[in-house]
Amino acid sequence: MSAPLLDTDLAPAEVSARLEAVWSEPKTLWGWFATVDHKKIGRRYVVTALIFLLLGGLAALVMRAQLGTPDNHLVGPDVYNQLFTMHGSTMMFLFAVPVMETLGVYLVPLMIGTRTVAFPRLNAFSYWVYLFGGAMLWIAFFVNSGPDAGWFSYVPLAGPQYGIGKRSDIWAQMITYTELSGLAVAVNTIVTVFKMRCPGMSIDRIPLFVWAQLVTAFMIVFAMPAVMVSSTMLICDRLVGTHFFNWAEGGDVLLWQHLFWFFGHPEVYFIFLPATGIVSAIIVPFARRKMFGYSVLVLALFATGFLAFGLWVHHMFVTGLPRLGESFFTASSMAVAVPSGMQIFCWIATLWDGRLRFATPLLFVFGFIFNFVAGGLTGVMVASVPIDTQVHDTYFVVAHFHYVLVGGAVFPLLGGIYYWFPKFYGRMLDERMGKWNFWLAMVGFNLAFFPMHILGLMGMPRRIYTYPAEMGWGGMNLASTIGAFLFAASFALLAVNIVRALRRAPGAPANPWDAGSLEWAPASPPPPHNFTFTPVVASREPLWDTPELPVTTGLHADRRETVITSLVEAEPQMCESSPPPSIWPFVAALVISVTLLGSIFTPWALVWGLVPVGITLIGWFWPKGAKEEES
Amino acid sequence: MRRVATIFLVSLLLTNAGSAADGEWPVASGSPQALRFSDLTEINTKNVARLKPSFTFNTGLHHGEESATLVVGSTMYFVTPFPNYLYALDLTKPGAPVKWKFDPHADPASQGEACCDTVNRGPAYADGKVVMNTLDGQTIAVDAATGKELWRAHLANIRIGETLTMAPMIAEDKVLVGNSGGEFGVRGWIAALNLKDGSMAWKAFHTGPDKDVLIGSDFHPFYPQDRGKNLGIKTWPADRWKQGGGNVWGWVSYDPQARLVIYGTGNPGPWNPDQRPGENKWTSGVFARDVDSGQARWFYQWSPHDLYDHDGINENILVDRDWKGSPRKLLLHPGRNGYLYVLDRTNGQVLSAKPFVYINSSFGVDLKSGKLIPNPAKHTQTGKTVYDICPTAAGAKDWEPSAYSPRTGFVYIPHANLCMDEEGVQASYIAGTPYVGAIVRQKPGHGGYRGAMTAWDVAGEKIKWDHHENMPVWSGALVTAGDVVFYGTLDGWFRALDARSGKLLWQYRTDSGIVGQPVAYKGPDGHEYIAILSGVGGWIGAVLTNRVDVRDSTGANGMASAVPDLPRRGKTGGRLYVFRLG
Amino acid sequence: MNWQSALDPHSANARHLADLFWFFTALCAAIWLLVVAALLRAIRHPGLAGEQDPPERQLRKSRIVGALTALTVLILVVFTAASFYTTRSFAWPDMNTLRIKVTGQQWWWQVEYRNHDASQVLTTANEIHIPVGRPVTLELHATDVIHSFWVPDLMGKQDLIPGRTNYLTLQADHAGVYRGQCAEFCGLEHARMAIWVFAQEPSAFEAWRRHALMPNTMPDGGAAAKGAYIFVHRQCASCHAINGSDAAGQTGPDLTHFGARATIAAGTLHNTAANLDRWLADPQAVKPGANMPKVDLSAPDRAALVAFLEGLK
Amino acid sequence: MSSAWARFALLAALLLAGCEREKRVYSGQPATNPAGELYQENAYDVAQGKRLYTWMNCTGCHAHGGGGIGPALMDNRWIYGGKIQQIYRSIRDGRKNGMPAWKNRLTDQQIWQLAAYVRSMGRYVRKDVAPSRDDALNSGKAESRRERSAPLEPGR
Repeated sequence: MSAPLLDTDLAPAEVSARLEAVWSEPKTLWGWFATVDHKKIGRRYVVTALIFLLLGGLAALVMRAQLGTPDNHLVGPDVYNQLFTMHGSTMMFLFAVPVMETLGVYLVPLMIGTRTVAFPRLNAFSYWVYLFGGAMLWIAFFVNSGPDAGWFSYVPLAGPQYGIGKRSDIWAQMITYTELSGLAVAVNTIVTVFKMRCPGMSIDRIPLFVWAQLVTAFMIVFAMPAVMVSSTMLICDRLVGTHFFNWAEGGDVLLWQHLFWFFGHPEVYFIFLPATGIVSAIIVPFARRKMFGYSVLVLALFATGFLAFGLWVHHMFVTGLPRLGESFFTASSMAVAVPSGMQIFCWIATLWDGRLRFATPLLFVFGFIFNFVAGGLTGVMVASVPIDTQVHDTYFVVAHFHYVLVGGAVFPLLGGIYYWFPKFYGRMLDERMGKWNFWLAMVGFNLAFFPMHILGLMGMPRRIYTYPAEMGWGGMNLASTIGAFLFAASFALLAVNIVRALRRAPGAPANPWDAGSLEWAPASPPPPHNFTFTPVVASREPLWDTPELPVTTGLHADRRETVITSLVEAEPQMCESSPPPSIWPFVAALVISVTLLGSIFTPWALVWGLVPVGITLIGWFWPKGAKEEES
Repeated sequence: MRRVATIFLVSLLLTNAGSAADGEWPVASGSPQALRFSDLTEINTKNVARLKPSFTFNTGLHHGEESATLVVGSTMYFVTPFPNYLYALDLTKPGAPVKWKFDPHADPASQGEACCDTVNRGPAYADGKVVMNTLDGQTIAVDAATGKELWRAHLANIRIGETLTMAPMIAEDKVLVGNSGGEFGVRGWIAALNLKDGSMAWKAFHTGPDKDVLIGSDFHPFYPQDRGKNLGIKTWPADRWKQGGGNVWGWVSYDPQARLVIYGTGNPGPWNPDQRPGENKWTSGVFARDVDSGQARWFYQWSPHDLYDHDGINENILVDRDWKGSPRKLLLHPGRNGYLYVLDRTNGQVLSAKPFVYINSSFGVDLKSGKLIPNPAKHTQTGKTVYDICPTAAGAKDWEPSAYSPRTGFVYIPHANLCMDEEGVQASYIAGTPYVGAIVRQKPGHGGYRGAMTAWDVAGEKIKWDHHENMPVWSGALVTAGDVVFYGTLDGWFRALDARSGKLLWQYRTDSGIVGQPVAYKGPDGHEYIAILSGVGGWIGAVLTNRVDVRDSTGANGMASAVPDLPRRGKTGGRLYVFRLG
Repeated sequence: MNWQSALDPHSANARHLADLFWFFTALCAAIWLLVVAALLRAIRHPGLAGEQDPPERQLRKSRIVGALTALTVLILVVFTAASFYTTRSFAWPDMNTLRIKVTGQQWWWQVEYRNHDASQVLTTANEIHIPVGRPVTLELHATDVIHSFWVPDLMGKQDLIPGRTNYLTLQADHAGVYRGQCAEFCGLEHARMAIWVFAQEPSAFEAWRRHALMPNTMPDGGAAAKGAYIFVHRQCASCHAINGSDAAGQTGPDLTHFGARATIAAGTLHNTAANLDRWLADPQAVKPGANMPKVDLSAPDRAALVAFLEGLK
Repeated sequence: MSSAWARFALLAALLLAGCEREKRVYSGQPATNPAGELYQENAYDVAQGKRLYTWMNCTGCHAHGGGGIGPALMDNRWIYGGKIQQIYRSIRDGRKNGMPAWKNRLTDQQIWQLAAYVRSMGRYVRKDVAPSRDDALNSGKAESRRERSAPLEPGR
C-alpha cells in the first residue's frame, strides 16, 4: 500500500485527471445500471420526467379533441376517464414533482460546490423505483387497466366496490413507488444541503434555488407520509377488506379527502417552490443584478412551506364541513398569497433596475409572472368559500390550477431548460427557436386555458367526457382545443430544438450566460467529479465577485471524497468518502418493485417479497473490506 | 278421584276450555284461547322423570317440523312441511300406524317463496273435518275418518310471494286463514271460509282502504292514533301499501263469548323503514274482529312504523283473571319486540308492557298513549350499520307459542336471546322475489346464552324464573295441570321443567332439533301422553336444513352468525315422538 | 330554460354569490393589470450600472415592497371578510321549510318530498319542483359514490356523500326552469347526470304536487295498454316503479307521471316520443355504461311502450 | 433462449389477461363470447353482476352467498350444475323448486353477468377478477379473498 495520495502532492492537471479516473464509471451496460453519479441520475430523471410530460400531454390532447365539439364520440366515457386520470396522475406524480425535485439532484451539488449527493446509491435507487412505478402505470394504461377514478382517487369511486378491477390498485401502488422515490430524494437533498456545502457557503449565501429545493424537501418529508398512509389504507380496503372508508361499517369517506389533500395541497408547492428557485436563478444573470430582497425571498419560501400545510380543507369546501372551520381555511388559503406576492414584488424590483438580456430563459420568466399572477389571483377567488361553492369542480378551477402549475412551474421549467441545457449537455439551444417556442407557448397556453374560466362560470363541470350542444359551451371549448394544440406545438418545437442541439458537437463554454452561481464554474458538461478542488465562497454570486475561486485542498486524489461542512457557517469539518458505483440499488429497486406489483394482487407478495428484498439489502450493505478512513 | 278434581279445577278456571277437558287436543293452540294448557295430571313433577318413548314415527322429510299434533278421538293428525302431507295416526293400535295419509300435491315452486323454511304449523279440526293449509296457497278440508278431500280453496298466489304456513283456526263455522309473505312485498290478509264448503265468508286486508280492511262503524280502537279514515293508505307513501305486508302467519285466538277473532298482523314490507315513512297501518298490530262479519272492533299497533321486522303475529292468550284487584278479560301477548303485553281484550287498552328479555331497541311502552318509545340510537338506517340491536329481526320471541297455566298464573315463554347488526339497503319490489332491504348479522345476546324458557308472572309483571339455553328456543311450550312445562331445543333435547320453580325434571334427546309444538293428550288407554315433532327447520333451522354456508354471516337473514354451530350440533330429519310414563 | 351559469343568478343567494364573484374579479383584475404594468415598466426601465442597488435605493424599494405587502394583506382581509359575510347571509337549513331529500345515484337523482304525513311523501326523479319565494331545504344523500348537487342559477354546490347528510337551501325569486348537473366526478356517466329545477308560483306548485301524488291511471285500450302490459311484464318493472301499476322496482328512477317530465335519463335527451324510442332501442348507445340495459323489444312493442310512457302525464 | 421466450409469453399472457379483465362492453355480448365464458374473466361484468345480485333481490334468498331460502352459492354444492352456462340457465329459466325465471326480467347480457358473479362467490373465477368488499355491512370475506371452494360436485 502506498501512502495516501493527496491533491496537494500533485499538479492541478494531474489531480483533475486522477479524480476523473476515480469518479468516472465504466461505460458498460453494467456501468449504466450501476451508476451513482448524481449528474447522470439527475439527467435521466429529468429526461424520464419529460417523457412522462409527453405522455401526459398526449392524453390531454386526446381529451381536448374529445371536448372540442359537443356530443363528440371520439372516445367514450371509459377511455376518457382513464385519460384524465392518467393525465392528472402523470403530470402530478410522474412529471411535475419529480422533474422539480430532480433538477435539484443534478444542480444542487454543483450549486453548493460539492462532488456528489450525500447518499449516491439511495439516489440511484430512487430513480429506478420511480421509473418502474411510472412504467407500471403506463403499461397498465396500454393494457386497458389504466386508473379511472381521477388523480385524486376519491373513495368510494376508487374504493373496493366501485373501483372495479385492478385499476385503482395500480394507481394506489404507483403512489407508493413515487413516494418512495420522492422521500429518498428529499432526504438526500436535505442532508446534501445541510452538510456538503462548500466552505464559506453559510446559510445566507445559499442560492435561492437550493433554498427552494431544501424547503421542498422538508415539505415532502412531512406531507408524503399522509398520502402513503391513505393509499395504503385504500389498498387495504380493496385487497384485504379493511373498513377505513366503508361508511356503513364505521369508516368515513371524507377521511380519504382529508388525508389526500393534506398531502395534495402541499404537493402543489413541491412543484411551485422549486420553480420559484428557477425563476430566481434565471433573473439574476439575465438582469445582471443581484437579487433584491434575498432574505425576504427565503422567508417567503419558509412561509409558503409552512402555510401550505394549513389549507388542505379548501379542496373540501362543498363537502359540508362546519362553517367556522371553512372560514378559517379561507383565511389561511388567502394568507398564502402574501409570501407569493412578496416574491413577485422582489423579482420585479430586481428586474426594475437590471440591465435585462432578453434571452429565452428570461422570456419564460416574464411569461411566468404574467400567467402565474393570474392563476394566483384566481386562487384567491377559489379560497373564498362562497365563490368556491360556485366554481369548485368546474372548468374555472381547471383554468386556475393550470395557470398556477403551467404558468407557475412549467414556464419556469422551460426557462430553466433553456438556461441549464448547456450545462447538462455542453451545447446551446437555438435562441431563435427558443423565442418562437416562448411565444407559441404563451399564445397556446392562454388560448387553451383562459376560456376555461368562463366555461366554468357558465356551468361546465370538470371531468365530463361530453356535453350537449344546447349548453352553449361548444365555441369556447373549440378555442381551448385549438390553444391546446398550439401549446403542444410549442413543446414539439422544444423537442426539435433539443434534438438539433444534441446533433451538434459540444462546445458550450463553462459559463455561457455569465452567471454568478457555482454550477457554472466547472466545464459544460461538468467532469464526473464536478470540482477538481472544492471551492470556497464568500458571497452569493461567487463567480461574479471572485472570478478566481479560492479552493480547499488536502483531499485525496485517488479516492472518492467530499468535504463535510458545518450546518450554519459551512466551516469544513471532515472529509467523507463516497461510494463507488453499485448494481445493488438497481437490483433492490427491481425486487421491491416486483414485490409492490405483486402486492396489488395478493397481500402475500409482501411476505414472499421480504426474502429477496432482504437478500438485496444485505448485498447492498455488505461491509466492504476497505476502511472508512478519517482525513 | 284425581280426575274429578282436575275437571273441577279446570272448569273453574277455564270457563270456555271446552273440548280440552276430555283429554283431546283438537286445535293447535290447545284451545281457542290459546293457553296450551292441558288439564291432564297423570304426568306431574313427581313422576315426569319416568317418561319413556311410547312410539315414534318417521316423516322422512328434512325440513322444519313445526306442526302441532292434533288429537281428536283416537286419531292424531299433523301436517309435514312441504310437500305438506297430512297424516292421521291410529292411536288405538300399538305403534300408532298410519290410518291414512293425504297428499295435497303442492306446487314445488312454492318452496322458493317461503321466507322461513317450508314449514306448516298444523291442521285444524271441526265437525269431522280436518282443515289444512298448503305452502302453495290452498286451504283444504279432508274427511277426518277417511282422508278424502272434501273441498279446497285456492287463496294465496305464490307468483307474487304469497304462501300459507299458519295453522288454520276454526271459530264457529268459519275457517280462518291468513297469508304468509311479509318478506316478499305481499299485502297481508285474513280470510274466513265457511267450514262446510270452503266458500269465502269474508276477507280483510291489512293495508289499503278501510273497505278492504273491513273497518266500519263498529271500529273503536282505544288509542287516537288508530282512528281516522283510510289509515291503511294515509300512513304509507303513495302506492307503497300495495306491497306493505301485514300478513297473518301466526296464531289466531277466538273469544267465543264475545264472538271475537283476535290475531296479530305481520311486519310491514320492506324491512328497511326509510322506504315506508309513516305508521304503516295495519301492520305489526293486533286486530279484534267480529267472527261473523269480519268487521274490525279494535286494533292496537305493537310496533308502529316497525324498524326491525317485528311482526305482531305471536299468540294472544285470552284469559279471564284478576288484574290489580278486579276480574278482567285480558289478552296476554309476548311480543316479538320483547314486551309481555297485557291488554284489555274488550277494547284494546294496554294495561302493562314489560320486557321479558334485554331490550335496547326501545325504551318501553307509554301506557298513556299506548305508543312504543323507540331508541333513536338503534334506528335502522339506509346505508349505515347499526350495531347491537336487541332483540333481533327474528324478535325476542318468534312464532313459537308460549303456554299459560291458570294454576300458576305464569306465562311460559320460549324465546331467543340474540342481538343483531343491521344495515338498511334500498329494496326493490319485484313480484315474487324477496322484498327485504336489510343486511342483518345476528349474534348471541347479553349474558352468554342464546335462548331461554322464561316464566312470566302476570300478576307481578316480572320474570318468575328463567331456564337458559345455549341455543335459541324455537319450539312451542306446553304446560300441564301436573305443573310440568315441556319444550324442545334446537339441538334436540325435549325437556320438562317444574312449572313453579323452573327446575329441570326430565329430558330426552331426539334425533333432530325441535321446532314443533308439544301437546298432551289422553290416549285411548286412558293414560296421558306427551307428543312432540322433532325435525329442525324454520328460519333459524334453515342454517342446517338449507345447508347455509355460515362463512356468510348474513346467511338465512343473519341466522348463520347466530347459530353457526347448529350444523355440528344436530341433523335434519322429521320424527314424531310420543312419551308416556314407563 | 335559463343558462346554467353562475353569472346568471335567479335567486338572492346566487346573486350574492355573483356579486361577490364580480367584486373579487374586479379587484383581482386590477391587481393583475398593475402587476403586468409593473413588469412591463421593469422591462422597459433602463438598467442601472453595477450588480447591486445602492443602499438608499434599496431602502426605498424595501419600503415600496413593504407597503405593497401590507396592501396585499389588507386586500386579503377585505376578501376574507366579504366571503365570511356572504356565507353568513345564506339561510341555515331549516327543518320546518319544505324538505326535499335528494339522493344521488349512478347516474341519476332520486327526489323525495318529505312530509310528516306519509301519504304526502312524493317520489320522483331527475327534476325538482319548488315554489318560488320560499326557502326549500334539500337533504342531500348518496347511496353509491360521491355526487355534487349544483344548480348554479340558484345556489352554489354541495356534495352528496355516502354515509353523510348535507343540506342546501334553495330559494327561487321567480318562476323558471333551471338546469344543474352533478359536479363531482362519479364514474362513467358523470357527464350525463343533469337535474332540472322547476320554480313555480305557489299555486302552480301545489297543483303540480297534488297531481304528482296521484297514481297514474292505467290506459284501458290501444297501444298504450299494450305498453303498460309490456312495462309490467317485461324487464322494465324489475327496476322502475309507476304508481297505479303493478310495477314497483326501486333500482331505477320512479317513472310515475313520466310523460310530464322534461327529459329522459337525467337530462340526456329531451322527452319526446322519438327520443324515448331512441333511448329504449339502445340506451347504451346514448348513455354508455348507464345501468339501463338494452332490452330486446320489437319495434311495435317499443312503440306501444313509448305510447304508454308518454301518456303518463 | 426458449426460457426467455416462455417468460415473455407469460408476461404477455398476464398483460392480455389484464386487458380482458378490464374491458367494458355495455351493450350485448362480445362477439368472441358465444358461450358466455368471457363474462367470468371480466371484472366489469362480474361487478355489474354483483350490483344486479343486490338489485334483483337475490340476497333475499341466497344471502351474500350463504343462502337461506335458496341454496348457498359460495360453497361447492351445485344442484343444477356450477358451470357458467348451467348457472345462466338456472337464472334464465328458473328451477322447479322455487327459483324464479328471469328471462323476461333481465336481459341476456345481465343474466350472463349475474351468472359470472355467482361463479365468483365460490371464487371459481380468478382472484383479480372477483369483486372486493362492498361499502356495506360485511358478511364475511369478500369474493376476492375467498379460497376457491373444493372441486365442483356435479349434483346433490
